[in-house]
Amino acid sequence: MEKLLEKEEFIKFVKDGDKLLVGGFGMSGTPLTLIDEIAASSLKNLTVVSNNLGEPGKGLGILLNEKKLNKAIGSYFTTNRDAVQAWVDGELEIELIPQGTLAEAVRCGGAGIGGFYTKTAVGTKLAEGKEVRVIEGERFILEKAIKGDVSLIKAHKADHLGNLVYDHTGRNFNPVMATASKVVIAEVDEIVKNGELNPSEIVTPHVYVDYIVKSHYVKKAGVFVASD
Amino acid sequence: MEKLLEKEEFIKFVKDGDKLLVGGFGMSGTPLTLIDEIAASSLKNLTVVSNNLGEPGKGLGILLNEKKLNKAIGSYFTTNRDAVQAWVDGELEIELIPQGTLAEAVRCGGAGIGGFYTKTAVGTKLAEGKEVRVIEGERFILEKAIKGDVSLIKAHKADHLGNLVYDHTGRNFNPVMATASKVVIAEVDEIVKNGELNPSEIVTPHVYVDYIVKSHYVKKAGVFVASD
Amino acid sequence: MHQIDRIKIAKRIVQELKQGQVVNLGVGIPTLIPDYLGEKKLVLQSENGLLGMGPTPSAEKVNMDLISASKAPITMEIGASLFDSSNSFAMIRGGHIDVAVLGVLQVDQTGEIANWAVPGQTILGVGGAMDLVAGANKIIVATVHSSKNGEPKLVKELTFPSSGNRKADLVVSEHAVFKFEDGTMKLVEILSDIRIEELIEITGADFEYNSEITNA
Amino acid sequence: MHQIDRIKIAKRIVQELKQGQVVNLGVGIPTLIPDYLGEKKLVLQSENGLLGMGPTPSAEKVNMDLISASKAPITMEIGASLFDSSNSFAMIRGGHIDVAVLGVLQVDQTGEIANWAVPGQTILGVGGAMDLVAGANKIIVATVHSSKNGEPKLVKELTFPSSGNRKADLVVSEHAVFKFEDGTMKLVEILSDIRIEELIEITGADFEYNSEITNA
Repeated sequence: MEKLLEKEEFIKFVKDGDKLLVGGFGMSGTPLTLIDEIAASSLKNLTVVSNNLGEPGKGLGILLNEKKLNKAIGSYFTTNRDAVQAWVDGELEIELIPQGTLAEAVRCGGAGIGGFYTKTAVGTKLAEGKEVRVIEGERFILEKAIKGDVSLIKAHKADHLGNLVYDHTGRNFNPVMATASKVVIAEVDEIVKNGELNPSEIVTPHVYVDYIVKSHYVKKAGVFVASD
Repeated sequence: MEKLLEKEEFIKFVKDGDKLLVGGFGMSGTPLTLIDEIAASSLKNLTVVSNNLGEPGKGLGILLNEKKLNKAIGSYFTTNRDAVQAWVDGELEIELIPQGTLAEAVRCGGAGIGGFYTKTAVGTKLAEGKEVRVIEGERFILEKAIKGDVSLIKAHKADHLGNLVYDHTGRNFNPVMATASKVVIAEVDEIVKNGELNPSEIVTPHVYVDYIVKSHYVKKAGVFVASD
Repeated sequence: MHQIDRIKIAKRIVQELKQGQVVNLGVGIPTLIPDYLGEKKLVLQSENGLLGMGPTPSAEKVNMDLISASKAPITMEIGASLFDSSNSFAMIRGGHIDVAVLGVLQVDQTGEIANWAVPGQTILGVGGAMDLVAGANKIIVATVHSSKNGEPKLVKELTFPSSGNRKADLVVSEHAVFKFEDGTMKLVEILSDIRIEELIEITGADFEYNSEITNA
Repeated sequence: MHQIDRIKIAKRIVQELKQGQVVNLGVGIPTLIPDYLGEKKLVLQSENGLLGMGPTPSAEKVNMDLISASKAPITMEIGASLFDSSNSFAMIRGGHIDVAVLGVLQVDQTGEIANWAVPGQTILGVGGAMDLVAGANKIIVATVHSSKNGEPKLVKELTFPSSGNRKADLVVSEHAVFKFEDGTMKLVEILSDIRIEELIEITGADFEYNSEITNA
């Protein structure tokens, strides 16, 4: 099956009200081209699961400013003042989850695990309403798996089968986000021949990737800028 | 800290009655040198957590025949008829766990997760006595994390810091076993200079590895044979 | 059981598999499938940590750290990837395998499978059987119609221990293909010159059928 | 707060860290530590997926896909490794980080930390704070003794939201070093020319001390 799509094509896999799992840590490892396309679409009432909401007017911050988002689930939104303001104005619902719990919950979503008991956040406000359980004398809270409708991820290289490798810490949440949605779209810097990626080095095996879109951003002085 | 040990030295980290987490799938990715040392020691009453107990008289099968083991926890023991016989004779306690549950339970042990809800084995004999929970309309059973006293793993290459890479499917359970014990000993085929392993390729980062022992086995016609 | 029947089952299952699908093959009859694919290319997953399993290597290329879940030496196809056991079973349990083709001891008329333990015998091996039953998107059972003792393997109710609540989708024997829908077993196709009365006779399970199939 | 006091705190914490230890440095004062290590080499973990974080690169080597958890460009030391967020937090939560050096809003006299939210303000960021508190083998708190408003940061009971039940081991301010043992805060060392009466006065928390330290 040919997985390569033009950037305009992937949008048909996203519906109003969908829950999107989006890779990235701040602006690093963020699918900028895919985000631009969603911003330019008529899609609305989306929920985003991502560590941050980008920066003001950048990355996922664009979707916020374009009023595409009803809800954001993640660990750190304070670096985008627009997100804070949208929350204050009642325009954006926010669910805050510790960063490690977020990563693990999405991993579980992709791994057929329903939930897990974690040490993190025991005895805090973020544990309110959550089941506490003592295992081997230690207290844990129950966290449920997170799954999405569509995952938007960013990798460095893909082969035509959809195997992925990442650029340094641009890896971050992308490999787990790739596992936990019905449809997974990977934006990549480069597409290489099948067999060019070392089997021991492949981080995301192709079973997880439904479609590949070539990025319309290029790196200049270490920062991605639009190429067109 | 220097992590490199002679094969005779690591034994001091193991005590009678310890629970050992041992990597390997059948004979592949098995720490044969470390097993030989334990077989030759005075250690006794050990519990082994490993997918199999090797083959008759090979790999972990040696520890069984040397009467080192009280209990084995794993997924598939029927390929070692000695293990079956020891169980029939009441000399070996066996705890059977589905292979994926075993891998996940050890991963949780190393990741600060107390337990997890899995779809696997729901409605079977292996779920008897285990809590069943419905999450999002689907039934799961609770499995607890597994931790050990000492992990014995096998990797292909280590650098002097203890970063590890594996040989093809010799990887198997080794990376998770490396995370879940107080002391982790890695047997390796080759020790390379620091910096020689690509940071993107390292499977087990050095924080998990306490000591490295050079293997006394060499591969001939694709099979490991004793070199001395 | 004649090898010719086992091959017939493998060949019929090949018809159910689509180009490029990600497939995990259990032990027994399923391992015959790669020999009868023809032009069809599958992506074979091996639960010990490989996606893209290739055929047996020549003797000089054997590496016993590149093996199948049955512990036989294998090769890698172009585009293969390697991972650890926890990631392999995340892939299986998380619903990322299109099809698991499994041998069974019994399958009941709702599609529930028994494929890991025999009552009264020592139960000391389960391997990845239950993970595959719980996780694969589609389960095809490959089985001869009757056991060595002549007892039906397609039964009303399992007398062997269940491998999980998740039901199979299809069962292929040397005599017939059945599908499971809404807890009911339905005859899809007859594969031998057996008459319907005879098929009912040797099949422990109750199944539905229509005259189009039995007269075909 | 004067930068000189922040540097004093960083330098004193360096004395607590051992060659080769795996350390996660929080935001604020902890980020000063790499500048005052002298000959001591640490292995720095960055929770966005790197073990073996090196110093800031020259401008022409900046790659914004090689950044710290504070989103600043970094380099890799020899022997560094890269991994995803789930594996990074498995490392943190699973007890594989020797020391976390954390800034705080408050720490109480039992060692419980508040470092993620201020009451009455919007609570929209937690990041990895709670994972580090729950998982690091040793927690060293780096904090100035009093807030900008002159209020004690070492308090009897937290008035800010807790970061978890797990207690800190040590707190270092510009005036003193305290350790937490069995739920009690104990003065270890005085770092300024402050008199003990004065120290008691500006410290909200109750602490034990002995005359050897106060007369040193």
